[in-house]
Amino acid sequence: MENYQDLPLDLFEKAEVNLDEKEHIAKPSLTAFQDGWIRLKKNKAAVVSLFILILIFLFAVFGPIFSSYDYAKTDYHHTFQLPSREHIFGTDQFGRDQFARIWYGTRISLLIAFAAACLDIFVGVTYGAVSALAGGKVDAVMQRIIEILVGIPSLIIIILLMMVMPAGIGTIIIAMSITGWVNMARLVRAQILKLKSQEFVLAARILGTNSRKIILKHLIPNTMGVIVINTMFTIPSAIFTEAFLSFIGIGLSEPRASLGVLINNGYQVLHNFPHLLIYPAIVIVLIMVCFSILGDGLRDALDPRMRK
Amino acid sequence: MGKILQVENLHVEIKTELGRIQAVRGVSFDLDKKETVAIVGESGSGKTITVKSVMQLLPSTGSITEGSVRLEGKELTTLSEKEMLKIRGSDISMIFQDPMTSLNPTMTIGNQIIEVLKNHRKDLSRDEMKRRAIEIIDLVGISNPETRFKQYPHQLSGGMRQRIIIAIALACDPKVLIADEPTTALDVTIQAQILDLMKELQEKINTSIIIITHNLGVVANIADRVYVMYGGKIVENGSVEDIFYHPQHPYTKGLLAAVPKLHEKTDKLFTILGTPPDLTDPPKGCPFAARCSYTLKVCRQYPPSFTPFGNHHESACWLHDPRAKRMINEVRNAG
Amino acid sequence: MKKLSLFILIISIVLIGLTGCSGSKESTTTAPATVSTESVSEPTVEATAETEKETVATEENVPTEPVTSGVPETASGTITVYDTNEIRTLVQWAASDTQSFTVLNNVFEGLYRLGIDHQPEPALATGYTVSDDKLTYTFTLRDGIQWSNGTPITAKDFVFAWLKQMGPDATNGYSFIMNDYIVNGTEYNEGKVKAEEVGVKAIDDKTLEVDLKTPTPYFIRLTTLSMYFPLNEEFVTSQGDQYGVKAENMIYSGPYVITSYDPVVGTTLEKNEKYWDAANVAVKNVNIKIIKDQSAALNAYKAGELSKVLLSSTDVAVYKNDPEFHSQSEFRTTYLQFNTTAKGLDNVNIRKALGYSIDRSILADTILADGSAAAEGLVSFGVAGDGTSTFRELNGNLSPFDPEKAKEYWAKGVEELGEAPQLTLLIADDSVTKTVATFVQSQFKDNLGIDVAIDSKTSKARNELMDNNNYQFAITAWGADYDDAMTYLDLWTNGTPYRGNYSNETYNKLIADAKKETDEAKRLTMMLDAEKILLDTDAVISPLYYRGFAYLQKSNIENLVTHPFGNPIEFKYARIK
Amino acid sequence: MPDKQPLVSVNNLKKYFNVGKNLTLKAVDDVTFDIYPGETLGLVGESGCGKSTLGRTLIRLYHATDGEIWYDGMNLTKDLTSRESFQFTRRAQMIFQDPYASLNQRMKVMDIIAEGIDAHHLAADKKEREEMVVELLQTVGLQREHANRYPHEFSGGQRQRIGIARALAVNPDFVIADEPISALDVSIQAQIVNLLQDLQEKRGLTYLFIAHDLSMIKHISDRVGVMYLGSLVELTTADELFTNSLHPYTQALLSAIPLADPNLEKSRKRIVLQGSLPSPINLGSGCRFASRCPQMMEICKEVSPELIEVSPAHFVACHLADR
Amino acid sequence: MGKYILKRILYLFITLLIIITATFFLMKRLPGTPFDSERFSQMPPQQQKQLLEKYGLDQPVSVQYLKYLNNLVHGDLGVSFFYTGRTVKDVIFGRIWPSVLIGLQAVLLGLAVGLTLGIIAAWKHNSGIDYFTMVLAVLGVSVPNFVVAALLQYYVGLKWGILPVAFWGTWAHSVLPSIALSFGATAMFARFIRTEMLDVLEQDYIITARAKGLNQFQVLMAHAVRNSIIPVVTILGPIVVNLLTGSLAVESIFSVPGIGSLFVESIKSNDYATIMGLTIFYSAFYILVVMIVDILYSVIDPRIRIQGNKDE
Repeated sequence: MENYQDLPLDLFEKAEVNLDEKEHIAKPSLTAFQDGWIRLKKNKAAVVSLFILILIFLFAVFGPIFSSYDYAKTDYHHTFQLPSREHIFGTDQFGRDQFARIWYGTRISLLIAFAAACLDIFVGVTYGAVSALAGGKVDAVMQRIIEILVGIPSLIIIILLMMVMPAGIGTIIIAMSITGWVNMARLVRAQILKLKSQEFVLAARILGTNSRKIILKHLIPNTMGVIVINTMFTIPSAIFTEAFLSFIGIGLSEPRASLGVLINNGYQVLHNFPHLLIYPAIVIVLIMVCFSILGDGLRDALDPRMRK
Repeated sequence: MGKILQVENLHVEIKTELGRIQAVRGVSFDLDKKETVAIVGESGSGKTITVKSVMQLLPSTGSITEGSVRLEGKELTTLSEKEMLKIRGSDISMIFQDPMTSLNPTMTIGNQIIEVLKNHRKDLSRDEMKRRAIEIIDLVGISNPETRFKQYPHQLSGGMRQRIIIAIALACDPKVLIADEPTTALDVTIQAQILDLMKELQEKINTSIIIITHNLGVVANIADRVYVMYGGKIVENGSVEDIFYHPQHPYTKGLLAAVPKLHEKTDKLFTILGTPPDLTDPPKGCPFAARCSYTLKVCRQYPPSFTPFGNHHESACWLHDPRAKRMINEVRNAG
Repeated sequence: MKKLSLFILIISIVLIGLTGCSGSKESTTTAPATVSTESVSEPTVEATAETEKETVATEENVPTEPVTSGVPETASGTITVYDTNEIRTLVQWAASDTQSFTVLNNVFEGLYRLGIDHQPEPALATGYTVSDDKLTYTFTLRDGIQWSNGTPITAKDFVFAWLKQMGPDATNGYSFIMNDYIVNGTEYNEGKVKAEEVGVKAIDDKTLEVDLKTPTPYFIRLTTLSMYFPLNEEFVTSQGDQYGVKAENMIYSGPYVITSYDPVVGTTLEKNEKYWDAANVAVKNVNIKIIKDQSAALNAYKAGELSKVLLSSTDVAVYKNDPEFHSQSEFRTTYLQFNTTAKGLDNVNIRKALGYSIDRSILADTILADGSAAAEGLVSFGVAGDGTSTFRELNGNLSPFDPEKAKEYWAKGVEELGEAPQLTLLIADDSVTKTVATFVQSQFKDNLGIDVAIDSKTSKARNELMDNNNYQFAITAWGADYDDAMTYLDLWTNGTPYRGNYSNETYNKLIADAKKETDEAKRLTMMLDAEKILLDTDAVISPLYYRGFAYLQKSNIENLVTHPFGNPIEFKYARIK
Repeated sequence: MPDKQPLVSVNNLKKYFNVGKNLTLKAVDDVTFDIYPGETLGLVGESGCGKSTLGRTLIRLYHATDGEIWYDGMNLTKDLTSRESFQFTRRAQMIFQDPYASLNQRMKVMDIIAEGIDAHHLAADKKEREEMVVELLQTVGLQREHANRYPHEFSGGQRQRIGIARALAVNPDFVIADEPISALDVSIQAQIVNLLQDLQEKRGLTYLFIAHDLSMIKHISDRVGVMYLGSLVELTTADELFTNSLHPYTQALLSAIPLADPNLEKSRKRIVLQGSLPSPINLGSGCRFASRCPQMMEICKEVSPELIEVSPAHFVACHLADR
Repeated sequence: MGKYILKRILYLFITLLIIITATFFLMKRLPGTPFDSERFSQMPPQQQKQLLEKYGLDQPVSVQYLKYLNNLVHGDLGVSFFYTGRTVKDVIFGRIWPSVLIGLQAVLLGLAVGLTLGIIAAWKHNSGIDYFTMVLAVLGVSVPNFVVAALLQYYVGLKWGILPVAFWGTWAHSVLPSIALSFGATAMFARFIRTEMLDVLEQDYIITARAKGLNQFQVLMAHAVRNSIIPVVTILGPIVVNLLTGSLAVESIFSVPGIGSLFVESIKSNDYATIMGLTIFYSAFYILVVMIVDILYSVIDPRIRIQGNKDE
């Protein structure tokens, strides 16, 4: 310990006390999302995933433009080319540039996934919110309906629908959304039910805030986290389902490609030309891994429990 | 000797996302045989971390950076985990704040008691353990111990669960019982029962108790000596009478003044303005300086050392320094 | 009456490949030319591709003396082949798929059986006599023939089985294969006459008499088919609806008996010691596995678990020079069927433009690359012509690739129509057809600059759309029943939506006259002219390729015969070196 | 005080919850009391005694099962028109227990406090709104700079003050403080209590102060009601209650509070209650306290005692007092 | 409890009825007939009629539906169109065992590997094995199982020749499909239990247990594992159903004659009876397993077990 005997006497004068200082908050002000973003940034894996996803997204949008080959352009003199300088990912059975096809396929897969996710959000959030807000018998009936829907093995319905409806992207999206929204609806309902009895919502009611404002200002903003996180898991699962449908042969028709179609085609020639399976597989795995890690990261970042 | 537990200059750090929290910053205290010592402080003052350090039960993010903990002269901080296992639950026991979460919900009451016995009383047979467990359940004042033995925690009320937790803690007649806010989560009437039970059992088992609480009433009820903690440091300690009737530290005084008295008419409560310090970046000087009504310039720069006030009563405040006399006079004039 | 199904059956066989032959492409021109009888059955498209692959393998190289005398001391060894589809049934009046036929042919036997050279040879019958009007056949059964449980095989067993096939119980859709020929067959099926009045009678245990409606020179060939196999009434009746469900619910008349049967796993066969010609059956055990995945099959072949495996086009490139490599092409034409009443395709110039725009050699050599050949006309290579030249040689290439002409015709067609038509190609969703469609689509794009959509449907859905005249053009395929161009050409005479609603009086007259014509040369000229009208003048169809297949077979197996038609694969003659 | 007109008058109020088939949780059962303008009525009881439910029923968050609540001549238990109930939201406000859950994390303090201002259109423009908020902030001891921050940046005591500012924004007459200090540290509790007292003086507020901490209740309240298992067992002035309590439960409760005075603690005698609180579901007839009452009589098991005025302004529901 | 089960069973039937109805009418919209199209359309009309009558397909769909329901009530699922002459029951039961075998093996493998990894990962939080488990978990849910299956087949089966790949036969044939199938489940279990464990390890009763002087292992086994495993039961239901009812892709890659592939086949061949039979089987199995898991959960977890009679 220091020797305090030598401290100058003037230190023993009363200090200036600014009362306001006692209430001062030193940290910079942050919104919930800013705060979440800062947390997310600390999660390196999630940031890398986000970066890769953006990269994949850019490639999906612009990749085919940069490629000097059209995804559907055949070249029967250069079929089954191994990866080379001309064709970075090689060519397929029809001499089509696999690089162009993979990014085109990624675009289609992402399109399907995003569309399915949007449908899920739209239907699921509406359903869940209505159910939670209406409460009582309406809620009970809506919950019974969900219970029954959950009991239906979705693959059965998807496959049947795919067979009955005309082939195409729209059909795939509708088929996948037919049961996909249930999870979202459940999560949103649970969240809103929880929020409904939270003290800040009660306070708003007591203050005479009308229902519309309560929904817009209190309920929805506080449900966003759940919606965003769930969407992060819906998108990869939609990509997965699409790939699966294509793999069992009821997906898109040629020359359209999705990652699933490419994987299926690649699988047929796996023995001799593994690159035709491996590249699209890598892309799909990357997308899934990144969404999964990003979803986890977002959950950690946005979870109110983590905030203090 | 006589001291059963001695903690000296304990420093504990906890790593968090927001940085390292210097939760405990040079805490020293001791405990006599059959004595009850209370550590009083607000949330975040470091009292729980202090006793968890004694048990070597810090979370994985926490570590003792300095200081010593001695149980009957034996240094605990350097013990291996294996040796520590023998001490926990046997020489030192601990009970926690929330009886609703402190018991394993999927294990019967009986098995949770027997578990301790199995670890520390290897001489007992299975039947003896069971008999002993039932005996302990009975001891903590729960009726139908045989039935309770087979029940799960959720089948008991909060008060009963806290009794069970005490039963577990006392199953091996520990030398030291550490009780971390044992009554905070309980209703007033139950709180009184638990406090009485603890005192009663202390008599029977001859154990020493460290009780952590922010409730001054509980302190007054059960403690022999009191340590007041603020901002990771002990600011004052002394016998319960000294602390309640002759408090020296402004924080202790403020705390006592902030509590309404049941038998006195107070017009306005004394308030301590502001909020406790952020221990990721602890103040250089006295931790209380920012909220103290008598802050001196020195308070903000140098930590005060203890000034003794008679028998085992000391307080760490610059106001006790002779050089602060002018200030004290000012205070007297004001008060 | 349309009796297409024999075709399916025959096709199935043809496309299996001719294991007996060496596998060069050239040999295919002669190999299947075995059916010279005139079948009245009408060929139709074959939509379920990929269902008829069978292969053979051996696990061990158990040396067996090459059999020349046909008297091996003991049968030994195992042959393992695979099917790409389930063996759906073993009940012969319910069986309609190649997988079932394969098994039935090897565990049963009819009056006649196809030999190594694919010609009918006496089997349970020792021979037959035919009346002067060629309408009554009398078969004499072999002495001492018996079922695998020891019961003698008698003429009554044939009568029972045939009546079953002719009657309402038959669910395989093959009743026509008897009813069209045998007196009162159709009437019996419709319940108008009693069993006694049907033209099949057991004179005694050893003699079977059959009365035909018209002279049918290929009738003997029909008796090798599984529908004509005998069944023991007493046994079949005693089993009730359990007959054919399990191996132990059956008795057998053929060279093998079934030891286990699981529709999805496969069957195992063991030599039938009660078989009259058991002495000539050299391979003791036969396994027929179900492997749906081509690469899995190749894996198994390489692992020695199969010794014959079909190759995909990418595999061909790798194994082309392997000594175990063989390939063949078949009497089977895959073509574009235009719907002549569909909007846009009702214009002949548009149809011609589409036909001229396809480079079929790329399709055959680069895309399929499995022994298939670029089509030059409807009638495939090797089908008989005038005796010295084949039909194809005589009529030349009627579907040439000419992008310039294609563009000309397209421009002309568009001008006539007033606008470029939006086209959709209807296909079945199997992978080969998809590949072909993708190729055709890219050719249209490259050579005509048009985007054609592909609508891929299950084969059922595709057929329904075609039957309902609900398509523009489609990829279909069809294979020969017998070695004569007529088997192809008389299809487009009935004007059904399935055949593109094609009706041309000149064409119909040519075909009708050819059927009556007795002068071979005149008849041939008529048929040559008809094909030209069909392909060139009217462009109702546009042939794409003649299917072939490539396979690997372990070199120690010989005489594993696959017939060009009838019941596809024959284990009876197989030998393991 | 009794000669004044009560601001709030609660008559035989009941609030039951259905918790399952044939299971009724009688959270509030036949409670009668008045609250006079400008006074603080303390409501005390152990957890689960229905005091919070009572508060929420008063502020119309719950619909009363039976009984009446009169507020300044307005019957709140009748179906109010939407206009009436909207107007009521300006007159009565609530302060909540959990300083973390009572503020919307996604809103800035400015908007949280202005919620009532917005709902009732009390500010003419944005500037006025801002000024009102800042004034409110200063009223509760916070500053202008705090308006643009989010709740999670504040400590528990600060948040509680924001909650108070929010309630004050609509300038209510009556404030229900539902355990406003129980989640706070001792040194912070005093801040809030003093603030509430100041506000009462300055604005003439009427409080219903709900708490389980008897000493704090005594400090802040003019009169105190003691609840046990959904019913009011004793109601009198704070001083009377602590010097002359009549109900055995009140007595036990008083004797159980640990006092911050070691000598007193060591000398005083406790009335120890047996067992713990019974479940409030499907209670039988008779006094609810009978099972734990040290002075239980036969009648207690049969008849539920009425709340009667045994001496001026001293109400007790106990057969012992009913002579 | 009994009442609860009864209620669940009632729901089961309602759900089933809805599924049956939806599937039935949806299925009837599949193009074509269940008979081989070419042969059927070439049959003489009289024979077509015979065939349609034989299977009752000549009647209006609503009548067929009611008849089907009636037969169903009597336990009759009808006769397969594709496997001529076989009852749907036979067909399904003929294909169920391969699916169940690989499914069960996959579940067990997933549980064994997943739980072990997850527990160790949580125990050694932030250690190498934790990171390894997390990587595996992310990959497991990210790599489509048909890609796993294809690669396993290619490398393990073909390149290294360790296990047979081609057809269904001995137990050895079930190993690779089981592994391919278990990959996702393993990851899910590992991830789930790890999260649960980390959560449980933060609980007060864990500190209580440590304060008793229990060593790490005892704390882990007696307190942490048990409390973390209970919630695993909740995700077990859907996983078990998915695995036991087979994965189409894995089944087709490894030529497993399971009911996953049967389902697609039956749809493609318009095998009405089999489609219905399988749908009912799938759904009933699914709902039943979920129900059993729910009940199991309440049996395992003492907190829920008592709920029923807590208020008496």
